[in-house]
Amino acid sequence: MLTEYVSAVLLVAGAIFYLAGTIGLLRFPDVYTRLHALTKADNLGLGLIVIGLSLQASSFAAAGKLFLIWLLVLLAGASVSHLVARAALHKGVHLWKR
Amino acid sequence: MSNEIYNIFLGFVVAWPLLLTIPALHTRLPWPCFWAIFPAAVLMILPGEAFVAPSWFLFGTGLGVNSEARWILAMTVIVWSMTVAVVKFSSEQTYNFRTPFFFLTLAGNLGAVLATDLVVFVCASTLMGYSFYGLLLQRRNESSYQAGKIYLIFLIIADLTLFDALLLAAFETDDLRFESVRQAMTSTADTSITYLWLVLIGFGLKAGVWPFHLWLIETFKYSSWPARLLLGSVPVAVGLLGIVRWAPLGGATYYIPGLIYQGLGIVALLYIIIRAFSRIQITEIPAWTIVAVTGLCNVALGVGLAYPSLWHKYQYLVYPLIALTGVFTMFLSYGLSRTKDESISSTHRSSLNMFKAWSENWAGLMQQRKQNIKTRFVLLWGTVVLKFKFLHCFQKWGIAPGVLEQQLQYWPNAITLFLILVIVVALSVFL
Amino acid sequence: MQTLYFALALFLLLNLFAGMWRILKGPTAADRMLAAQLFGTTSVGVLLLLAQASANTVLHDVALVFSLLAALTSVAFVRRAWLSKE
Amino acid sequence: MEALALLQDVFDILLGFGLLWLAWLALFSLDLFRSIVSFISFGLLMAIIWVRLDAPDVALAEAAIGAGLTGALFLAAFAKLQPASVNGKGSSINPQKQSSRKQLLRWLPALIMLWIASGLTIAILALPPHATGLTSEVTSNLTASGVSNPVTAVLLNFRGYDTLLEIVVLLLALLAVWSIGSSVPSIESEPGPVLDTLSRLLVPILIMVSAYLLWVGAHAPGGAFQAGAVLGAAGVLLVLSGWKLYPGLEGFPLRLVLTAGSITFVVIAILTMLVSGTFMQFPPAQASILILILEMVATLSIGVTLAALFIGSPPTDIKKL
Amino acid sequence: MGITFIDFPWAIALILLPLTGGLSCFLWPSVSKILGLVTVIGVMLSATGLGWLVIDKGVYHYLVGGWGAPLGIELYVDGLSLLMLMVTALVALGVSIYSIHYFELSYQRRFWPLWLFLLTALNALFLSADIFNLYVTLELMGLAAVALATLTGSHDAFTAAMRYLLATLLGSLAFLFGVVLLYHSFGSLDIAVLSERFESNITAWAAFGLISAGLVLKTALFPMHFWLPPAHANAPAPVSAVLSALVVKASFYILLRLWLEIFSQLDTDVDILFGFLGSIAIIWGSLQALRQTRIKLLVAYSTVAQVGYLFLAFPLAEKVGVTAWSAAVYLILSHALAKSAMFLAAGNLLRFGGHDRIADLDRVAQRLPITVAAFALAGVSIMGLPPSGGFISKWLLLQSALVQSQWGLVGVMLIGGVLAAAYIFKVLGRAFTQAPLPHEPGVVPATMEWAALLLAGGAILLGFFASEILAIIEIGSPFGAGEVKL
Amino acid sequence: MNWNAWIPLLVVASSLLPGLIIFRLPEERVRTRITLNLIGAFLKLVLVGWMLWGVYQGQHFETRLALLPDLDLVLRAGPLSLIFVSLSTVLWLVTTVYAIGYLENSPHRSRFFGFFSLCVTATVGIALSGNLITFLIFYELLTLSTYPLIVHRGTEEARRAGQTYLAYTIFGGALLLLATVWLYTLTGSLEFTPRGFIHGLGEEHRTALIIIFALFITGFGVKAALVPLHGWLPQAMIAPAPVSALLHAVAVVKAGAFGIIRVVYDVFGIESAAELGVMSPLAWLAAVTIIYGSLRALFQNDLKRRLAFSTISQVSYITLGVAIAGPIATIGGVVHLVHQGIMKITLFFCAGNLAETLGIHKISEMNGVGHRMPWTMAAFTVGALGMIGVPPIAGFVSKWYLGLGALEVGEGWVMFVLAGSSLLNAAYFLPILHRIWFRKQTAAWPHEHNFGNKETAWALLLPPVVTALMALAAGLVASAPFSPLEWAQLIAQREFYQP
Amino acid sequence: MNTVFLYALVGIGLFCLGLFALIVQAHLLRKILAINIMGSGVFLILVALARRTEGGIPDPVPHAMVITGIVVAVSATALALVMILKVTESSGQPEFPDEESK
Repeated sequence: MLTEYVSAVLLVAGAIFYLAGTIGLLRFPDVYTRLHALTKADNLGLGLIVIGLSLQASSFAAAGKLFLIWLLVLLAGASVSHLVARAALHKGVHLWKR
Repeated sequence: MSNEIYNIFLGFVVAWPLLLTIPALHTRLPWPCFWAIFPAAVLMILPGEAFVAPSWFLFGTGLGVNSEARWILAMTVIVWSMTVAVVKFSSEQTYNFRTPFFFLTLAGNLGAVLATDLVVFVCASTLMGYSFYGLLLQRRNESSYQAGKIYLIFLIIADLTLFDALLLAAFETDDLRFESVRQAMTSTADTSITYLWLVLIGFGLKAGVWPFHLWLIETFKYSSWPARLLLGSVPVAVGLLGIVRWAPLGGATYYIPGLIYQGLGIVALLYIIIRAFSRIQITEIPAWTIVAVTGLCNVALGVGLAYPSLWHKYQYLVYPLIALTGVFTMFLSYGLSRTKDESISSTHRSSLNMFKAWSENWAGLMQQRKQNIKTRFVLLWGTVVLKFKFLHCFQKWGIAPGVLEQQLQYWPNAITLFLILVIVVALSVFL
Repeated sequence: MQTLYFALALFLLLNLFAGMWRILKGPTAADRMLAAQLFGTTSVGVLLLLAQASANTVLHDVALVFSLLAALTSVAFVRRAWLSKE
Repeated sequence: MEALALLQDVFDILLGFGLLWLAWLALFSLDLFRSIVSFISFGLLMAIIWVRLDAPDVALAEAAIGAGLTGALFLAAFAKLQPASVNGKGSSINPQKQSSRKQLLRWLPALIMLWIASGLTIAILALPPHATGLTSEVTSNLTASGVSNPVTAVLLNFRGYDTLLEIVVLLLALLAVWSIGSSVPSIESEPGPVLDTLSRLLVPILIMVSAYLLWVGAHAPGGAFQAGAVLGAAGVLLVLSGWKLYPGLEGFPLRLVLTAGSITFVVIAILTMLVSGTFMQFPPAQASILILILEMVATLSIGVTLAALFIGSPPTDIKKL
Repeated sequence: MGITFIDFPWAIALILLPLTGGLSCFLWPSVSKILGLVTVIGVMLSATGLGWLVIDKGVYHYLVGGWGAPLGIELYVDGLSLLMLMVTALVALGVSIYSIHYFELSYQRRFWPLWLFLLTALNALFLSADIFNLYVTLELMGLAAVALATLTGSHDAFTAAMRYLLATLLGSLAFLFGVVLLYHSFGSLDIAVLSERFESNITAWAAFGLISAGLVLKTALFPMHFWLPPAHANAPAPVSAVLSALVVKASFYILLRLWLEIFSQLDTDVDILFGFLGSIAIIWGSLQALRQTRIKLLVAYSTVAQVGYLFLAFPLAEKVGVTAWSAAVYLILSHALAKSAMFLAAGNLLRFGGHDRIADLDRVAQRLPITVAAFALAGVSIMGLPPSGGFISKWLLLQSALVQSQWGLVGVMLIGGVLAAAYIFKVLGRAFTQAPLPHEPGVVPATMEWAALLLAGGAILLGFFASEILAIIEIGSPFGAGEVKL
Repeated sequence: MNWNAWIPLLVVASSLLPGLIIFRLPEERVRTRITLNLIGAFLKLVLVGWMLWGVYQGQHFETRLALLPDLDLVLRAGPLSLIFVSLSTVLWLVTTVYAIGYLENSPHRSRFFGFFSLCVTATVGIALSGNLITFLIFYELLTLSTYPLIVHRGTEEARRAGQTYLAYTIFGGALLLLATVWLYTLTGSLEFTPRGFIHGLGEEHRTALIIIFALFITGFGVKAALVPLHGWLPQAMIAPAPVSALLHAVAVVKAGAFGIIRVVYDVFGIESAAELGVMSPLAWLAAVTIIYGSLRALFQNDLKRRLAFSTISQVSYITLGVAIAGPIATIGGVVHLVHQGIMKITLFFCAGNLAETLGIHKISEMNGVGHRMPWTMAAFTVGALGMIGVPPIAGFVSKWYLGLGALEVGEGWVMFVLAGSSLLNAAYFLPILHRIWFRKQTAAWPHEHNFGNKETAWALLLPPVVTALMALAAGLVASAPFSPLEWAQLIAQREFYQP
Repeated sequence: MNTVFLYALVGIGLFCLGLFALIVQAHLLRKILAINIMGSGVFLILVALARRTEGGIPDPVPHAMVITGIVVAVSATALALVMILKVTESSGQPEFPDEESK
């Protein structure tokens, strides 16, 4: 029962991080800052959800798969962020200045 | 002489000049001329009657010679021999080049004389008529051509008329020999009147009976003199012979036609007298004489038609009369034709011109008229289009399919149509 | 509990649609691509929640493929679409 | 449970409308790039919908092909289109032209479309709410098919003939693409260390996942297509990271790999015909192993074909012929 | 195994042979020409074998995978499909012989695999008795056709092929939608099962609409023909031949098959619509053909017109089903042979003159007598003049129209025939004229000339074997039994 | 065993096979080509002679091949067939000889002779066909095989003439097809039967039958050049002379006329057709054509065009004879089929000789040509006079029977038509004769070829002379056994008198 | 079972939306997108309706059909994209030339 609650809390937290990422994506002024927001959703949002779900996983393997997904998303997210940022710089997208 | 050989000889008389035509086509020798007449002359003096009618020939018709025909045959031989002699011994060698026509005319003439039935008569007289055209034109100048043309037109009309008469006869009887036709015609009154008129007009045209004499005068004036010698016998005498042979004389009473024919003959005589006193030229005299003679013959024939009994009484005179006419006119022509007079009176010129305008230019006139109509139509359309501008689109309708097709190629249009199809399919299912 | 999963999935979905505004807005292609990236990540989340809700672990495989291929389009974008002159 | 049902319904409705909205964006955005991104998102959403519809096999295929590969294809094409347009108008259609286009041409199709939509709606709604289709037939024959995943059974056994043709379609598309040949060279630059690392890490994983999907396909969602798509994704990733096929392999070996799926299919089909007398009739005992062999080779072929399709231009070996 | 000659699975061979051939050509491009020829000859033999089998034993069923109707896929051969297969094989043979010398080496390698896959698709399509399988074959056929249509590599060809691709994809999708609706209404994909379970309801109607529309689009019935003329005119000659002769017919075949087997139970007036559109297609296509200045476009528009004739059978079949349908099938056969011959001949002319402008044909009648003969003979069939296959079909069509006093259709057929003569002789007339300055002609290999003549001769010969062929059509009575005797 | 069943087919094949072989002969193999042509022609002659003899003795010659399930391809030799077959066979032989001479050293001879043979094949097929569908097949084949001959010269003008020809004939063919199919749907039979096969149809089909008849007449009328449909014929004069000769005398126009004969006699039957009330319109149409064609001919300066319009006029005599619907008129119509053929081919040969030897195409250039080419022109004269109907040439016999036939059934107006037409014929032929024989040569011949001391080549001279003699003979010995007239009488007897 | 019909209707929506775009959009890439979306619509209907089974397990045959369909679609798309490039290359516009001229 406790696991359920913990997991629920984690899931909700994850969802909130997603929300944060989305708000960031919408509100932040330029590509680079938006990248930052995006990673919040990738890393923490999905991370928390994965943890929350793995608490309820039926087997170790299933949980492992969940983590694998998370790792992959992390990897992809990080690399893509880097690539996009590099490409943006390369193309001369200006940094946001207040 | 056995009958067989006699019969064959009969055919040979006609065929011989025809056969001679073939060598004459290339060579221009006058030599066979006498030889061409020779069999006919022999036939003339051979006694007895002959008759030949091979079943395969034409419609099973034939030739024959009897005492009546012998008169005419004699005339023919005489006239032709005279002509040949004149041609042969004249110094004017230019006349010799028409030998084929000479032979053909001769053959036709002989055929017509020896014919025992309508078909052979028609065949032979047509052959004679057309080839005589060749003899008429020996002078080869424009006036002779004109005259020849008039002759030809009369000839054609005459032939057509006779053709119709022939058909009428054939319609009435299967046997087209002169005797049976005459009998058949006397028995059917209404056809026979038509037939009679056709015959009278047809041969009237051929023989130059007044009022169909125009061609006779013209051709006589403009043809060469050997042809003039033949004129009296070839078309005229044969034409008269035709009337005698064809017309149902001595059968039924044709009172009114007979009366008319007599009248015509008298009018002809009167007319010629008036002409003779007015402005006739010396070269035309034989021609007018021929017309006068035919007029006389007409009176006689008219009498015969109106009073069959009279005809029966004097019928034996007819053939010698015709023969005499031919010979007489020949001599007349011969005597007068040595005077060379080419001049043409002004009245004749004008009448000739009128004829020319009618006979030759009408085709041209038609053509011109057609052109006019065409131009007018184009102009009319032009004005209409100018008046109503919207008609322009009709002139451009030809490009419409192209534009439409372009529209169809346009993707949105095409697919929209496609969808409409879907809807229509579905709708038609619903309805 | 299932209700919670669904509610969260719904929430994430709404989130996702909100993120779509960035796709609409741009202004650069990179921004749109980032939104798509978020879209992918969020979808993974949604899928995982749905898997949990329907107790169907097969969906993890779907999520796995999602996460693997999410990178692919971005890489394609960076390497192809965005390198060309605009 | 009321709330749950309500939530589910809301979720479905939201998904549906989101999908429509994305489709609208993809089709009618003024910016072409936005359209493509919307389309990629559309694919992702579509996959979720497949999940909602209890079609995980389809979801897998959609995720791999619809969302991943198709998106990459569009992006690459989009990129190549830019230099190809002579007047450099760029991605978007000139809005002026759009507005100048006759209005009729817009609203008439729209009306028609409404009509069709309503007609089809009526037609769909008229369907009975319950229908079993071929479920019972599939289930009852499942044991004889050699696999326990019904979708795989249908794909490779019951309707294996379709699948054979479909692999040929894929190969044919590649042949066509090669035949047409793309003369626009894709712009390549140094991949950079991060991408390099990414591909080094990701490609093996992708291959492993592909193998996993292939294996799992026999009894659970997955199978040759999904596996092949993932493998293809690996190939695409390799291509994107600047990796090139060893020139010696570009000729016959490559073609052999490309055709291997079809060839194996044909060979096995003929073998089955020789054994059982009927074309593609797998003997139940050997069915599973045969299907596995088939799937393995097909996966390889599909993967390579998809990657080749992404590259677009024929290998030099073909090109120079 | 005890497989005798007659028991040999010819139907399977018809699918596998070209498939394997295509794969082999792709694997060993340097010998693709030989491989291709061998394959096509094999296909020809298989078609003959199948024909023998079917004529001998009647309708042929084959359960692929041994599963049978609702679950698996069935192959089904009756007279109708048999004839389609045979004519496909024949046209394929002609086209293949022609292609040996038509393509340059690099194009040979592209052409053969695509062509053999197209042949696979066609054979599979005619053999199939499963609507989803039909969809797959349709797609296979469509993609192969589009790919082949681009082989000339010209700008026009690509634009045309693009349009063609979109049209064919759209058509397939509409068809698929119909398949979906049918499946979900009646729970089967097999045509025979469907026809048993079919009942007229709103979903069936929608399916019918979608399927008809999709197939009509693919068959290029007016006004859906927009894609056809440019695509067929800009493709290489052998490809144009196949496209016009077979590919267009394949979709019509499906339409016919489904109409007869399934949708005959719907009470519709669509047949009248089809007849109407077909009539317009005849007139429109012929007029357009008459307007063209290029031979290949002319021939392509002629296909538009001829497709119109096919659709005339729909309204006519109401009372005299068998006659009208036989006429349509006969027209398919004769048109396939004639039109392919015509395109091949046009290809020869193009190669000879370096262009295909009709006005500058420069005495080809003398230089390429065989080609012109092929064109003329094919033209005879297209015009529907005796003695040719076209004549027989026109005869039957007219007969069925007259029996029902369908005067409008009668008029259209006659006008169509006259217009066809007009456009064909527009070309032939020019073939005899001489340009003032003869140019340097291209060399046309004899095989190319004779291939065209072979096909054209086939079209003419069809006119002499009508009773035999009509008997074959009746095998399995695809048009339903019981016919009002004329 | 039964050879008689194969002879009609052999007759057809005897020109088809040489034709097909000739197509593939190289241009320079003149000798082979000539041999092939002549062998074919003689073989056909022998076979036709055999059939003539056989039919005379009451044998049956019939080839029957299956075409459609209920329709056969039937070739059958009856009296009517034979009269046309004999005509085309004899004239083919003559024309072949002529064409060999005419086309000497001209290009594309293989093609020419190939199509020439096909053309004759088609004509013979038309003549022998025993039912409507066979007729239709050969009829269209004729259209197709004549086209290359018309455009043979390859000039733009020729092409246009060819297009016109096709526009007309294809249109006509379409109507024929319609009529045939329609008739088939009504009667279920297409077999030519003496006195027709439509008796059984009830009164309700009356309108349909009238329309069918009109369609048939329109369809055949195109080739027979009935008046509003004659436009192609003068244009087709652009073809080489042997082609024009064949076109006018034997093949095309005759096919049309023969079609009308067939339809009236063997499809509808005289009685049924008369009951339908379609005969007098047909007769009027023919009459109008006769007069119109003659009138148009008057205006032509081009010799071949004048002859063409003459053909328009003359061929309608055949139609007229049929339409008068009496036994005697039938004889006239049928016999004119042959007579017109012989005479017209003579005229065209002569026109060809003029063109080939002296380069003369216009009538205005013909002054005095009779001295340069007496034999040719003699033949021409015979032909022309025959056309006018001058006795005793063949044309006279036809007109004779036509006129009699008209009188027999009380259609007196026909006499005027005949007379008018003869007059017009004379009006356009006699000036030509006048020019040839009596005018002096006014200018040098446009394009003279030298043939030594001969007027022209033997191969060119012989055919017209032979046909002219034939025309003469046909008239002179009209009542001989096996003459055209005798055959025509046989046909009329079969149509009218036999039970 | 409202979900079934909901998604089926969404499928219809997609189909029609795609069709509409196919008509009105000139850009070839959009036409291809439209075809893809139409295809998705049809697949959606196919799969959605497959869930009408009572036992809970959806009908697997449509799933297999959709997978086949997806592969066909991706093949067609790849081909179409290459062809767009070719068309654009030669005409300078990723549109049909005649529509360009409008």
